[in-house]
Amino acid sequence: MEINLLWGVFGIFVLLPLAGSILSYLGKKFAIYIGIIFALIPTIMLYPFYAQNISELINIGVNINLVFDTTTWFFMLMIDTVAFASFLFAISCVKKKPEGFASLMLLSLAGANGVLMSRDFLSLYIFWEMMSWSAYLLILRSSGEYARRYLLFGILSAYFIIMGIGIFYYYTGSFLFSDSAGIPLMGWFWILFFLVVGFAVKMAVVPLHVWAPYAYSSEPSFVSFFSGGLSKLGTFGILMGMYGIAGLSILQGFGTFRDVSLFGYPFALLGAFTAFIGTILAIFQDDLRKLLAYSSIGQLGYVMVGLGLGTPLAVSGALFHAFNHAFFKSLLFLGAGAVIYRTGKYKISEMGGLGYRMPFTFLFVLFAIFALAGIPITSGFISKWMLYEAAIEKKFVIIAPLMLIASVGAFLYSFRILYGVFLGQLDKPYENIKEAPLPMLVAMGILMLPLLIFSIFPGWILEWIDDIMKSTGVGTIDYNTYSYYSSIGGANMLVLWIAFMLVFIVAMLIFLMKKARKVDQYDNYLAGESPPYVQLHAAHNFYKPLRDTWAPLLKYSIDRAYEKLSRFFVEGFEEIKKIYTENPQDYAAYLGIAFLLFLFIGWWLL
Amino acid sequence: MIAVHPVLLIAIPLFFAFLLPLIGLFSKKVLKYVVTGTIALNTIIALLVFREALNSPIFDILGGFKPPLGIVLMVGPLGGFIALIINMAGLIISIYGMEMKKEPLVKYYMLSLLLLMGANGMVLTGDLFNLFVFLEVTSIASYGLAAYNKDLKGFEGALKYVILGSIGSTFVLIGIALIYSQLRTLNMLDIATRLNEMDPYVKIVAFTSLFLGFGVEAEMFPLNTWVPETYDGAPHSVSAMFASMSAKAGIFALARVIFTIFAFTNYLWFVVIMGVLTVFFGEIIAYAQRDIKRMLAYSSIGQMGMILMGLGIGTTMAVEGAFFQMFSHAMAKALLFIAAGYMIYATQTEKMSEMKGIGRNPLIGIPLLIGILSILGMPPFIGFYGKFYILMGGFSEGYYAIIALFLAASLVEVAYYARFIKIAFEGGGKRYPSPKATVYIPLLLFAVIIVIFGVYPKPIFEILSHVTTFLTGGV
Amino acid sequence: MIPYYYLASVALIVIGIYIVIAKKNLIKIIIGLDMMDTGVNLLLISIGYVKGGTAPIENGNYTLYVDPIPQALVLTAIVIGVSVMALALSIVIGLYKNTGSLELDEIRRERK
Amino acid sequence: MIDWINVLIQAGVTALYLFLAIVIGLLFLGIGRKVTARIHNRVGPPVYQNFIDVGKLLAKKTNIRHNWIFDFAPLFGLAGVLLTLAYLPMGGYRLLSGEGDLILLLYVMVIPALGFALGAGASSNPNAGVGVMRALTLMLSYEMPFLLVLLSIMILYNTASLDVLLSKQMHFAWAIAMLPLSALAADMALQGMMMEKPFDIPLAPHEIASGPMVEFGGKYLGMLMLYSAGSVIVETTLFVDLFLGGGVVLDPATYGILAYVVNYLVWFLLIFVVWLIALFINAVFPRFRIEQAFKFYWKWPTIIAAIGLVQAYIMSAFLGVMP
Repeated sequence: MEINLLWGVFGIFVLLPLAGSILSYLGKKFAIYIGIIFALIPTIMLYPFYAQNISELINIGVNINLVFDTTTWFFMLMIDTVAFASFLFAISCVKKKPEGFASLMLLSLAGANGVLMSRDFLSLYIFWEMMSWSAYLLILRSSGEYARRYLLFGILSAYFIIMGIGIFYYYTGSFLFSDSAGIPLMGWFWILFFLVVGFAVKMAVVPLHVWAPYAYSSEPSFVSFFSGGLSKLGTFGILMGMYGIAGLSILQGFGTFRDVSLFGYPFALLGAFTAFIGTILAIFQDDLRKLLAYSSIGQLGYVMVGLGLGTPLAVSGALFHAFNHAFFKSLLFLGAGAVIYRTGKYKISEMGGLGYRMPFTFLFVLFAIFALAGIPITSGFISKWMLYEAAIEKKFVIIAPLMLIASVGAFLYSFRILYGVFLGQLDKPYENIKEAPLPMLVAMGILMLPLLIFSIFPGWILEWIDDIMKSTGVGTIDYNTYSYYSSIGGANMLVLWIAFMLVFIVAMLIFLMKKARKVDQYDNYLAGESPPYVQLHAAHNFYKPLRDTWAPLLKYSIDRAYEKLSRFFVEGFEEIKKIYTENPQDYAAYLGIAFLLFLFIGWWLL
Repeated sequence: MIAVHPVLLIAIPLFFAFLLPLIGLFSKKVLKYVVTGTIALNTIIALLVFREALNSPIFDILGGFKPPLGIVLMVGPLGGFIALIINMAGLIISIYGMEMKKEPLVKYYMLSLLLLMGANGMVLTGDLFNLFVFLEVTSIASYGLAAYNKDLKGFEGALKYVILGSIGSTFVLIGIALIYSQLRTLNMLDIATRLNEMDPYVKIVAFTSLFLGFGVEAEMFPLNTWVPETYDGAPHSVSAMFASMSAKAGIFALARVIFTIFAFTNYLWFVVIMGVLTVFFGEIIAYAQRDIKRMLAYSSIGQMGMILMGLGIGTTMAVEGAFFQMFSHAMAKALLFIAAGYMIYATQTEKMSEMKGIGRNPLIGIPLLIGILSILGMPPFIGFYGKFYILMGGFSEGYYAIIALFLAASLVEVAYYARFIKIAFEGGGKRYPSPKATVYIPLLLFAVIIVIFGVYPKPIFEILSHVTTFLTGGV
Repeated sequence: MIPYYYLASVALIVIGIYIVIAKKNLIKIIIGLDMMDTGVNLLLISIGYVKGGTAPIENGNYTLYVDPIPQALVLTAIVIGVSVMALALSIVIGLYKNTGSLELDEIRRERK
Repeated sequence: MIDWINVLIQAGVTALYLFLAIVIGLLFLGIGRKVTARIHNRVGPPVYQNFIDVGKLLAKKTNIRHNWIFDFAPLFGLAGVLLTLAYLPMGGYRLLSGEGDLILLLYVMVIPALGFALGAGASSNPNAGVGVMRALTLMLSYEMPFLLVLLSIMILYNTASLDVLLSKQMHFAWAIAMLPLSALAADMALQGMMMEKPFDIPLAPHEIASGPMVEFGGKYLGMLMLYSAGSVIVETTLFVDLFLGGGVVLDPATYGILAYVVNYLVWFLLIFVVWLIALFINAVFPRFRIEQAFKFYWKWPTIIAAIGLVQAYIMSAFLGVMP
């Protein structure tokens, strides 16, 4: 019975997308529709499987362990929903070889679900790599160079993970997470170090983030799944590594600093720096996709902080933030995709005024930006709140200000999107631009809902998170349906919403007292005197003054450091290449020398 | 009683190889079908032999002399497996070989059959001197094939191969002579049982000689210097054969030297170091290449180094990984060489930088991607299991630093393959002629094998469970 | 106590390798290879040598004869050596046709 | 079960407080104009001038709008500022401050600004865009020291709730006495927050024609004036609540209604003082450029605030001062 249930779950969440991937490749023109069906079924099937706890050891030569529990469920909820929305979005925008798109998307979805279900390193690694290379091929569809950068870092992460796995295997001789008894502390350190660093690459933690701005510049419908969905696997991996496999007692064994493990603290610090650097760099981007990419880096930095701190509040904040990020960042990428689809431009400064022509897109993006910036009428606020309070209640005076100032920076780049793309002057070429097609809007609408719902009822999601906290043994959090508390404060979302509604009605009443007449956009301070065509959209080089002040610091770039490093290596490779002189006599000499050397070593060994 | 004599695996290609000139007198067109048919027959026999060997090792005594004096073919499960791989790869490559146009075709087909026969013999034989003979047969066929294009590049490559190859075989012969001088026997199992009668110093010299001699064929650093130029100068199908047939035979011979004959356990770390050096230099220099075939050749060196590493680590897991890797590398690298052959034909250049958009044709692109992903060790392709098992085996022996070095080198491998994919799938290239059936059928066959056994590796692992006996000095 | 004929074979091998490494002329290099071969063959033969033994021809009159196996081996090795030499020389001919030279550095210069 | 009568009474009182706050804000704006004029040796408009202005603007017949996003500015501006006020304890009356803490307040404060920025952006006047850009840059500048100050207070008093903070200050000592350096930095930040000179860069009437405000007129401008009146109160009250104990001198628990009246008066006095200080600085300083403002804020106030933070950290973590 038990095993049947497990295979059922495995079939629905992993094998079904896999089958779908083959079917949709054969489906040619209808590939996307087939893809939607196969992405929808797992998403819907999540509902009956809530709070199931299925776990099975399977022997395929080595023991593997497939599990479906709340952690799996929670992560699947975001990844599958985001995948479904991305597919919906793709109906109208993926025209070039849709069968490749659909089958690869389903493949990476299957890989992602597989990662979430595995509680042993072997299946984890297999599914992880599957997800990784299908994502690589998806990026390859739009740019080989971006794909190359991604692949390098993707494999780097896989190799870090494999180092961790290997050391684990050395001590235990098993791949099961549960067989972790008897590993000495030093062993734990290296295992966790490699695992966390490996998974952190997926979360684009500075300084391993340089792939992200490029990878996130490919097809929008994929990128929303990538940034929203797949990057959460990094979160899952770190959660599993630090709290699922090792557990608090081992982390605390490294020594503690105000109840926070000395192992986790540096990673939390790194996360805070990531949040800061990602945000600052996002402010200065003019390419819409790059801006969102850097913002994604910054936001996942927050998640890293939470995971590193490891108090119940921090970890649940991290999970909640990951959840929010999945939805609002996918929504933003989809919004960006819709805008790019309509205008064909990537640069923020080349757009402008689209909000008047694409009102729904604008509203959805606006809501996502509210969530991103942490405006309290969205659930994005709550997760940020939890992370701040977690840092402040433990008096971390470096992490907390970095996070706080990064969130102020988030307003800056958010407004750059809002103003540059949707507000300001509508440029002539976009005079007759249409609203995004319906599937795109539906996709965005689906993604918006959780952000709204969980801002009023944070207790619902916190219940799931609390379940995860309990199962990983991190602790419990203090919450009820509408409100949530830390040791130093708390907030009630229902009161906020009611108060907001009331004051909004007041403002509305005052506003509606008088009617207003609508005038053309050129009827502004030039009083209609403007020549027939002037572009007066002030979005070019938007934060120039700020950029000027930051210039001495922006001079140092991690990207360039990597380029320098790679150039150094390539030059070194060219030098090493000279060993192969292409002269057979040298080669013969090598052979002779090798013989003598081997003999010498052999004798020395005797 | 033996149902199928393994000697057929050697006899059939030999017979048809010398029958070919006669057939060639009547019709040149039939030749290619004859060759493919021969290899297909061989493959079937290999399969039968392999099934037989799975139950119990086959000892086929030749010439009527009893071992240890007489020559014996001994086929264990692993030997049968490698023979099957070699024949299978040979079969698929021979389909690609059908499109060969350059005269003298008779000689090409003859030499390729001889190469197959030599490789088969190297894998199957149980006699040390016989091993040398088959090594030489393989080498001579290879020298001929390497220079088959009759251009400067081909001749230069062949010259290097000849020089290094004959020095290598000289070393092999020295090793054989030393062993014989001490033990008066050439049968491998016999040597293995009586090994401790040998003077330790002579043993070291003998081992070194054999190790180096087979190392030349197995592309071990620093003896692999001939590889890039020979692979580069040879016809494309021949490069594929080198990578998937003679190199595999060489590494299997090396494995038998290490495990069956000398049964080393305490000095294996030395093999690991040689392996990792091979990987390291192979991958790094591959990055610095501009020509596709050279890049593939160096990458082949890297892969062989990985196999060597797996052998050297010496745990069951790692050696299983090494054998799996032999299989996956034979398939994937043959695929890549055939694809490279098409690319060079279509673009009229070997420079990778001028192959823009060559992979955009799905008939080429998909097998190409599958091959490269398999080489990079991505699941669910066969390349994954070998790599993973070798690494895990290494970890369980505590070779952390070496594996870190290995992974760094692998990262370089990723870098250059990604660079190649980037160019191959870049938009805006010219329109290229679409591949002929003789090109895409082998590509797809290889790709299908790579995917099927990647998704369902269980049969292979069942075969590889015999590694345990192999490690303890069995067949 | 190492018999002197072992030394001779070692000397032959070393000289052969030296020629291969040092001489620039392709024919000389091949001669070097051949010398190595000869050295090894000598080694093999000398292993089978039994002092005072006669040729191992089976007519029943001898009790002391040299080990027949190395002789068989050497026969095979010589055949193989010859064919390798033939192929090597044909490759050299090919190189000569392509470049008009037998000197290794000139051929390599030609390449560039 | 919720006590609905109590809730309604509380809501009514809160509404009254909000109304009073807006009135006081308008009054303060008038006082500001007058005081500045006197310092400049001008006569200046009467103190009640702003009431007249707002009344006139709201009653105007002709109103001009650009599009629906343009309407966000007055709506979100006014609603947001009222919401913010509701979360600030005023004169010892907690309003909603028990239902949310400083972090919430910090983010609620953004709602009106963001709404305003959206409306301004939608006006398609480039000056508005430049103005908003400057405002946001200025925000990034002053938030650095201000956040450090907030953090020092939260760490020292070990609470993030303004309500708790007020009672702790009442029973222990005002934060200005505990953390004088932080108070100094906070006042510097306040100047930027209120966009008074030398930090009135976003408005800069002579450069960019009042920046974000440029396109608004009629009821739009009227509501925005209400918004700015409210935000004056928000900002001064925030400072008073943080450092001056919110003006709470008598404990309402013991003195009842008298305490509320006295506290309200003290609070009024205190915010007036804070406002006057800002006015004086405003009257005598020229305007920074935005780069200068950024550099200034990330240099001196940040250093001072950081020293304050270190002080708070040492007091709380090592000396064990636990208010």
